[in-house]
Amino acid sequence: MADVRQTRAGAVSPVAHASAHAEHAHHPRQQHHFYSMEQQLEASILGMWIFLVTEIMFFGGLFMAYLVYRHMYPLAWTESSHELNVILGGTNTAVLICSSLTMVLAVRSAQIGSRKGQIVNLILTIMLGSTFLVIKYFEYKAKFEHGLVPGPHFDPHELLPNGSLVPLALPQGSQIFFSLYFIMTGIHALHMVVGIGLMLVMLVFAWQGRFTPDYYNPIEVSGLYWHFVDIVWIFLFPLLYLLGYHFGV
Amino acid sequence: MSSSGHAPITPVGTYIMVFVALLIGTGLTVFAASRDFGALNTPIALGIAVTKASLVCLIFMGVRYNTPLTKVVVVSGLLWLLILFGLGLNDYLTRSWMGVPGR
Amino acid sequence: MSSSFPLFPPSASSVSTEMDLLYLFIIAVCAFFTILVVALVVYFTLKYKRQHDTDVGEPIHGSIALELTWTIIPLILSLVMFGWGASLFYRLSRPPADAMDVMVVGKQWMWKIQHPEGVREINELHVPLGRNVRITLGSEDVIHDFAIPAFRVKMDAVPGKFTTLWFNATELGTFHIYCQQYCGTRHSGMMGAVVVMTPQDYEAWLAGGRSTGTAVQNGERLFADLSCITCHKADSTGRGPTLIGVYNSRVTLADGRTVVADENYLRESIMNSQAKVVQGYQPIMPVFQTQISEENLMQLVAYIKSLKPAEKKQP
Amino acid sequence: MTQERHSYLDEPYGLKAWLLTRDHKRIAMLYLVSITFFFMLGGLFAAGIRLELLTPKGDIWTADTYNKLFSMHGVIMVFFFLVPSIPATLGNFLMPIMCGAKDLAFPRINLLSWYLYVIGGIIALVVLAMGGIDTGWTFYTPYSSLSSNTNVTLAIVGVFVAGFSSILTGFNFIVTVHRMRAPGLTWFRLPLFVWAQYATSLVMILGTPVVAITLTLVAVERSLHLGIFDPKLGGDPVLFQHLFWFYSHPAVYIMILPGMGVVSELVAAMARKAIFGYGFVAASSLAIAILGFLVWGHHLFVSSQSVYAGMVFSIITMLVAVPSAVKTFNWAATLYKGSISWESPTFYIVGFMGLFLIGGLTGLFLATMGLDIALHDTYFVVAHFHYIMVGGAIMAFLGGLHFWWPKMTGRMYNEALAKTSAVLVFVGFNFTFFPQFILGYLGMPRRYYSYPDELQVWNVLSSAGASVLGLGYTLTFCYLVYSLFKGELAPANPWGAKGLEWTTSSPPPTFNFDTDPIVTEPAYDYKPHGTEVTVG
Repeated sequence: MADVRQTRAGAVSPVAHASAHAEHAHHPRQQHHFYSMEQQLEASILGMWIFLVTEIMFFGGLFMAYLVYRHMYPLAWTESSHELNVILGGTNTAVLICSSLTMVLAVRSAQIGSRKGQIVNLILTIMLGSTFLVIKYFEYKAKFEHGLVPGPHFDPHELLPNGSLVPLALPQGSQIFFSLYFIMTGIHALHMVVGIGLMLVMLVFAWQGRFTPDYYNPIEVSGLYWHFVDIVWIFLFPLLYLLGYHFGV
Repeated sequence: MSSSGHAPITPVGTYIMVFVALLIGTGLTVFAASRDFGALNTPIALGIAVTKASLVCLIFMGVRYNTPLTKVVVVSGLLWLLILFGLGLNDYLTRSWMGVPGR
Repeated sequence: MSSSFPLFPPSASSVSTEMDLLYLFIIAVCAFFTILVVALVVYFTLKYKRQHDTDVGEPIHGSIALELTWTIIPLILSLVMFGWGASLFYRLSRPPADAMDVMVVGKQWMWKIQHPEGVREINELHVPLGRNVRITLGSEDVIHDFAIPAFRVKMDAVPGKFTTLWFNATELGTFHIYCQQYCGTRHSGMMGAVVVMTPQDYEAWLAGGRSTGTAVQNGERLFADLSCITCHKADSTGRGPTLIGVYNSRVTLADGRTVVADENYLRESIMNSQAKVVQGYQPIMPVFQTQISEENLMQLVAYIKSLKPAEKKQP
Repeated sequence: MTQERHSYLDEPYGLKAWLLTRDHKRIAMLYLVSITFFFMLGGLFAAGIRLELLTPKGDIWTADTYNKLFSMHGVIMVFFFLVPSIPATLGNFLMPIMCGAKDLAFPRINLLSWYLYVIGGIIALVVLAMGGIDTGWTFYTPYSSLSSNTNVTLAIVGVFVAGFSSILTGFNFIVTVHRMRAPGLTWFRLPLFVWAQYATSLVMILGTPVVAITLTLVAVERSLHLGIFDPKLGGDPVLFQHLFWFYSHPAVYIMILPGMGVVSELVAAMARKAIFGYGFVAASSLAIAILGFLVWGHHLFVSSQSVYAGMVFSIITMLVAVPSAVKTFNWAATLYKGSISWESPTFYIVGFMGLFLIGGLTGLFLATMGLDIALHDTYFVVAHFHYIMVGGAIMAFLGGLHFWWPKMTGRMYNEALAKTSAVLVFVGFNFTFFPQFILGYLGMPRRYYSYPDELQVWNVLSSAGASVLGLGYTLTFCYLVYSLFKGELAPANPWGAKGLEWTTSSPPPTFNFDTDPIVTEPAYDYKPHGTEVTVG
């Protein structure tokens, strides 16, 4: 049996072999299993986009829940939305847009080989990201103070212009709104934390002068992630904060 | 698609223009929310958000310069989101048609 | 069903036979294809057994005609199944108008059953032969599922809403009720029995049971006890809309949408009064979410459903 | 011939080199060991279930223990065995080789995915040690979120982490297929296993995140009271079912599509013949993956979903039957005028075809809305998905394991025992699960701890079959492990099969090929009678 198999071995060979790539001089940052730097770059960008698609679906489940309950409880949605702070939310939107700008500028600095540009822009991005989280903290704090956290202690209060807290009657379904508010913005904030961590790593790499016009995959790919997190907020802001929001009402 | 795989270097001016457009978009959303357009409130807000997101996606994230494959990936991500929403709402929006509870 | 190797449950309702026919039809189609393919595979394997170690198969790469054949035939057959199945499902989803209303509430781990005449029972359901019976299902805790295999009917009891099923028993006897949706420790303890009786026996059974008033009467009492009546008056002078004739009518909500006031709308309006407020009224009604049991809720809805415009008397 | 060659198995040497490896082949072996462990654990729970159901009365376990047994059986078998089974072992091993690449696109992420799987698995074991969960693998709300008092939150964390590992595997495969193919290896020269894995990976990356967030919502509702499914707050428990099945129905295709890919490879190799209708088989994989996302609502026909939504889901479900039928007919047609070897992989594919046919066709019963009223949540459903996931997926997995075992380990197993165990598994499987179809129409509900007396006869038959099935699996395990140490050394191409993996040594060297391959011909290009025999 074994003998028969031995003679069969390699009897059919669908390939011709080539050893063309052995002559190439490898870039020091090229990993062994890639044929070329181009292949490596394309693989990492495609990889990040596919990862972002999973992120879209991850948030997609939440948006689905949002849609269903908004359809069920339109009144609760507008009235609860009114309790969110548009000024802080809007400021945060602007902060994130600024951070997206500094992010692209950091990537662009890598493309043109400016180490200083990378460092400055990455630091700005990290600072803006942190600003977002600080503002978010104050928003959450206010929600806790106003009893807007769902659960056994849900006890909505409203802050009047004179500074006093008065009880507030919110329609049924508003607990679901606030649950979704906390989960959606919470998971978004978690992504911001991850993003800031990523930017710190990029800052170290940039400091070490790792990125050259030939090789800047990590910073480019991290940038894609950062912009994605920004895009999620671009949708969260109008969908959560701006329902039934009217100046002076 | 250039053979190097790298996007051509975009001028800073383009980035600044997109940035300004995004800020204007944000202002516009808040402004639009302060006026009552009835049933159009949500479409207007979403329209602005989609425009802003597309700007970020195409320019900041460089999809404009990317391979067709990347574009397919982005579009299929959105398509699957629509499948989730569409077939899910297919239940919720037709629940009252039958006039029989729970059907 | 005394066979020691039973294949079918008792056939005891008006849809059992059709359900069995549909089942047998699909079995026939599937058996045909299973036998066809398995026979071919076994035949080919025997016939074309490798003779020499260096043999290879003949270079056949495909046939568009064959591909189309085995694309289109399964498509047509499956669409036939869909059509028949959807039609049966649709009919099983629409209770006949003349059906008697039985209320069933699932609770960990028992079925609480209430007849329209007010007689209550637990885990046992007595029904008359040959009458359409409509069951309104509710749940006090988690999802249960009310299933009677002999009648070929089944429906989830979902907390927070009402669901419905109906049947018409055609055989006398006692049949199983199962809970078919996993609901915790004693899920299998939610077995019950449905007893089909002749209409005369059923009346006698009802008369022997202890009734605390019909569902509508109980609902009316609750309507007064919970002070619903102070706002929802017979005319439109109350602080809440009048409920006479509201059932199955179109109501316009505060935000301009219109909904049909079906059982689930009435239910929601009692439990979560501010979710869908009728246009022209203030959202001042208290929330009864934690105060009304599932059974009382069913009685209240039964009462509101019974409020018909008194046109015939007035003229 | 091969024993003097350097292979991925023995260099670099040592435990540390294995645990920090970035070689896809070693990671595949690590996965193989870990999923085998979880398979045995899950099998143990299954034995506990079948033992209890021998008698109508609840007598061996308490009701709570029984509920935990089937819940842990489901969670472990689905999330820790079936989902990673073929993709993470055979897929991990073969995808780069079949693409003519040295490794997957992201070797470190591949290793990370194994570690995530192990962490998820350890969390599942901790949950088990703390008493297990009793929600069933489906985690239906509000039972899971408000009623159960077991460690549901921790179990969800475990499933979440394992899900992440599955996303990483899928994402790695997609990038590999797009960006790592050898020169000349066009899309339509790819082996069908690669097509099937590609389709599977799409499902993994598009579906898994949704179940991850859904289960997170349950965990958050349990621990932080941020309830969105709680009916008392106005939440809709049925929304959970929508979101859950958006992943968990396509997840069935995560389990069966790779099996279909394996069978395509095996049919071609064992018949030494090009797959009949290559294009149709490849396209049907993608069609199944895509249509699989449009049908989840057929799990909700009696869950108070709207009738009209049910009809939409029902008709699309019927459409899924078509690509599955196309595949089956094409496999059968491939055998026509083949040169069919009677070695053990053939036994497994013939078994697979029988079981998969029954499993797939019984899906039609459940997709037919009217009939689903009678069958929903009965043992018919249990039998149906076991025919697909055990009869189909595990049969294909074992067939693939036997087929590629010489390549993966460099050893041959005992052929006679392999055939015996294929027959044992086939017979045992049918005895276990066919009676459950009948029990289902008789109305026996799923997850019942005790049942009416008249249903006993079929349950006894089922439990008896399960013992044969268990024997079959045990036998397979024994001779495969034995072969690792005492098996005959395998030649590079023991089956005389086509495909890049058979052109390299058994087991392959660390970077798969000694020289980078260039592909010049389509897959399964078997030339008749010695026209292209070059002695190697």
